[in-house]
Amino acid sequence: MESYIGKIKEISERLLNDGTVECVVGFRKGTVALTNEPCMITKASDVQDLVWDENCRLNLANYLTGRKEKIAVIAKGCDSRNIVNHIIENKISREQLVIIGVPCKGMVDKNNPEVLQANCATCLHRNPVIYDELCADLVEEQKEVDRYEDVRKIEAMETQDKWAFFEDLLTGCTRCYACKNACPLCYCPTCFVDESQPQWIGKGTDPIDIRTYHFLRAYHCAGRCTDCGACEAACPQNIKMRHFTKKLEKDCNELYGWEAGLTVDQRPPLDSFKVDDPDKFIM
Amino acid sequence: MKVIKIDKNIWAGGIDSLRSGYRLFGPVMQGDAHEYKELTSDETPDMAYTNTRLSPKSVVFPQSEPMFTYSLDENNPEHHILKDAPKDYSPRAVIGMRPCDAKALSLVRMNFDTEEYRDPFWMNSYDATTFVGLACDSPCETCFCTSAGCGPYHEEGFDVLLSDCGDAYEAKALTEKGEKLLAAAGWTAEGDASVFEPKKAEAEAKIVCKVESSNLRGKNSLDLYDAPFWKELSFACINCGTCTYACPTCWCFDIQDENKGTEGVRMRNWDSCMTSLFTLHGSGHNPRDQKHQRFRQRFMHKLKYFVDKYDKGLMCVGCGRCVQQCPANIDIRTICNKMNGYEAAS
Amino acid sequence: MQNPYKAYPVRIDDIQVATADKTLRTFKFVFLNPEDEEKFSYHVGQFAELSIPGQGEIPIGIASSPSEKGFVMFTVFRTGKVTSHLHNMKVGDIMGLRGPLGNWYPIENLEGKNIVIIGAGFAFTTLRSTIKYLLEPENRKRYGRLDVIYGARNPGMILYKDELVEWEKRDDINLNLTVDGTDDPDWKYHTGFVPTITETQAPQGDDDTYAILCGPPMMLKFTKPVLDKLGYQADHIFMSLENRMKCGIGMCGRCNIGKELVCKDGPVFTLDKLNEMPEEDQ
Amino acid sequence: MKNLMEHMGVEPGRLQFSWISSAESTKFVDVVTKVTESVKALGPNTNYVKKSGAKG
Repeated sequence: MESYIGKIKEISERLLNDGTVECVVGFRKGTVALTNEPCMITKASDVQDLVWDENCRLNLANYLTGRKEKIAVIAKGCDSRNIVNHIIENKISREQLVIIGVPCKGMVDKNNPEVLQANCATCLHRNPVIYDELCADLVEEQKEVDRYEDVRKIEAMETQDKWAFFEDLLTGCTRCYACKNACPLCYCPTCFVDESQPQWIGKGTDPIDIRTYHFLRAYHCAGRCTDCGACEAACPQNIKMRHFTKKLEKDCNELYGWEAGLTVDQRPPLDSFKVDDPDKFIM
Repeated sequence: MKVIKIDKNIWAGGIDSLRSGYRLFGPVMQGDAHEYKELTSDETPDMAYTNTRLSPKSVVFPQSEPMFTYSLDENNPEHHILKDAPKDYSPRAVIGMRPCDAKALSLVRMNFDTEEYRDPFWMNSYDATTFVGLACDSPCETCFCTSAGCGPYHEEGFDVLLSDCGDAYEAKALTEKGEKLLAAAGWTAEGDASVFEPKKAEAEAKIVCKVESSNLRGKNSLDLYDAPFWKELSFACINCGTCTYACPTCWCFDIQDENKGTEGVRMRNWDSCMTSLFTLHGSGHNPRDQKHQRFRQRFMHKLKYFVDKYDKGLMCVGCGRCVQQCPANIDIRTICNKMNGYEAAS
Repeated sequence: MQNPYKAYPVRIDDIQVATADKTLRTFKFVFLNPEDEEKFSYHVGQFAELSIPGQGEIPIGIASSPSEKGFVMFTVFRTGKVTSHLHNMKVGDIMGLRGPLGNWYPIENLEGKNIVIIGAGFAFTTLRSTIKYLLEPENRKRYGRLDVIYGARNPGMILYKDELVEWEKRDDINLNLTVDGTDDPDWKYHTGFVPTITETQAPQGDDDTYAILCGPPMMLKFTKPVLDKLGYQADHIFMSLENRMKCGIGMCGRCNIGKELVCKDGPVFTLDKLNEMPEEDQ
Repeated sequence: MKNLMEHMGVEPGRLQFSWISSAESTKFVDVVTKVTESVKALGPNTNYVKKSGAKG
């Protein structure tokens, strides 16, 4: 994917020079191995700073929330899906954006550059779903990947084993909130964890509070999560919190035939009602 | 100052001897990384660790800690009156701590031990602890301790400093507390004090990453505060608490009451200047409502306010944890250099 | 040394609704252990943490004067979790009081000087404490002219009305009350914002005249240039600030402005000092 | 909601949903009885309960 960067710079420079946009949101070279830093370029002469490689894990849609100016944004498949979410949820308007699409071949695992990041390995939408410019030819989408293998493994467990699995999963969580802050879906002005009237959740490190935080946050992402993996990429403790969101993603897919962020023309399932919505969970 | 040689074949035995007199804490493998924790009776500290994700500050300053208990039951004659939470301040020891983390605690101590007030929770834990350091012979690439008033053989804050000499440790007892611990472990063989200097020089030479901070003291705080770079530098920051929780010199905390039925605990929990709730007024006004304001606060505090307030250098020991763990690659080294080099337009 | 986080147990002795809209109540607390009152010896302008086990703590300026014995008084605006709970508590309920905290208006250094007290809104509490103290016969004679300018949104929001009426009758205090606006035909005082009234009513600044200010950020911001115009020197102006606080003793780290901690190095700063501190909000 | 709760190890039956109109009094009684019985059968919740405050 390193070869994309020439084209990305060329497009960015043109957009800045002709005044189409005021800034370009992309990545610049990081100061430590296997990391790049999201950046905003406002001068055409600075486009040289832009980079693109397998370490652009964060989701750049997260940096668009509520912005007012005209922006060019570099978007891999998942970023573009979150941009679609943002447009549906009125966090940014389509007219403000020039989307520079990146046909993505997957990010590498931040701890092991030999393998793809877990969500990338099973990604079905590597190509941007919405874009104005492309920095390369579209790539072939992966086929015959089993997206929900992990979910089914847990589904097959006994209740107590499930409980223990998640207990173990969350060990080490310090509630630094990197996962929710890296998540483009988590833009609420006041997160439920910060509410005091009522206070939904204790603020300490009790495992119950930690679990409540993670699963409630996951619910808030139901039908919206694109499995971009930014949460896991951001976690300093390497917690695999996608085990929560994947289950919801699978259910949304199976119950409503829904995948988040594919089109701006359809309302998400938790935001709409159909007479044939499944209701097996209602007794 | 006494130097004791500890043959590695008597190391584990010595640790076992310490268990009766001390609660032991040390680095052990937890999942995919080393972390400090209280050792169970069958655990020994893993001295081969490189660096822990979280610092051992939690030994004296746990992330969540009860301060008081109370009863809300009006039939209880002492209802709504704060009672001291049960605490264990019996002797404890941290085995295998890095010099940067020990220096960090001595910096943090200045916050908790002041002329006017003494924080009893932090101070009692600190006073109860014997700190046994392990000098750092193979630093990480993000380490910049030698630029932050510290170093791989820095002794500040330790009671004992160990240097790994292959099949033995040379242990330098730096305080009476340290001597007492060595004796309690049964380590008595006379050591060789001369190994420390050359090993120190060798280790320091390995730290190639340098950060410039010499100008910070002389800068005008308002100039730095108003410097034009804060918005740009903070762009990538997602305002999570990773850096503040990983940082050995971050001490901010929150106080919360947690009730269960009619019983409750007043707790204190680590807090982070990165969150907007940290400074939100009751009126809804927030002096640090925006990301770059919180970002600026963190770096100004570490690299300027602290420097001015105590004249003890930076509130950073160069451990590199924030650099390694930041999800958005915010790098204190870059920011420190930038602040250090900043000249306000006159 | 006393654990600085531990609150003295107190009993609520009196609760009065303080404003027409009932968003403020004035509480009088009595110490359960009489010796604690001794330990809680305070100066005008200090604050304390009202500590309600099960709810939390809130930093509130002390409204009673050190010269008033047997109780400590606070006027509290209902806004968050703790203050809402406090507003629902009854006389006789037990809670805690932690302090006194912070520095104070340095009136002991101002003997023989003229003092102008300027306040607005709920922040009048510590100023009430100051005025009450200054008006004690043994204190009043130690100071020169005493001017007070106090503004509220409307007549119903004025705190301590009965006392103000009494003070107005005296000739050793020049009391200027103002409201932002009112349709009350009986309102016989000023109408207008505090900075405007200050401009016309406050005495000229000179070496012997000091101003003490406490109020919302906007009022402070716009009163500063007025005092400057009237000739007040920056080191003759004392301002009491507020910030979110938890510990109240300079340890928890959130209330700083630059290297100063509002809870411990403040809340009272001279304008001189404030000018050296960053203006947060930018 | 129910699915993820059960997925993370909360026993099936601890969280139940129903839709009852204000006119459906018999259904209400029916559902309440059923829920009560099934929850009694599960016994007290032991997993999703805070054990205590953090240790010092």
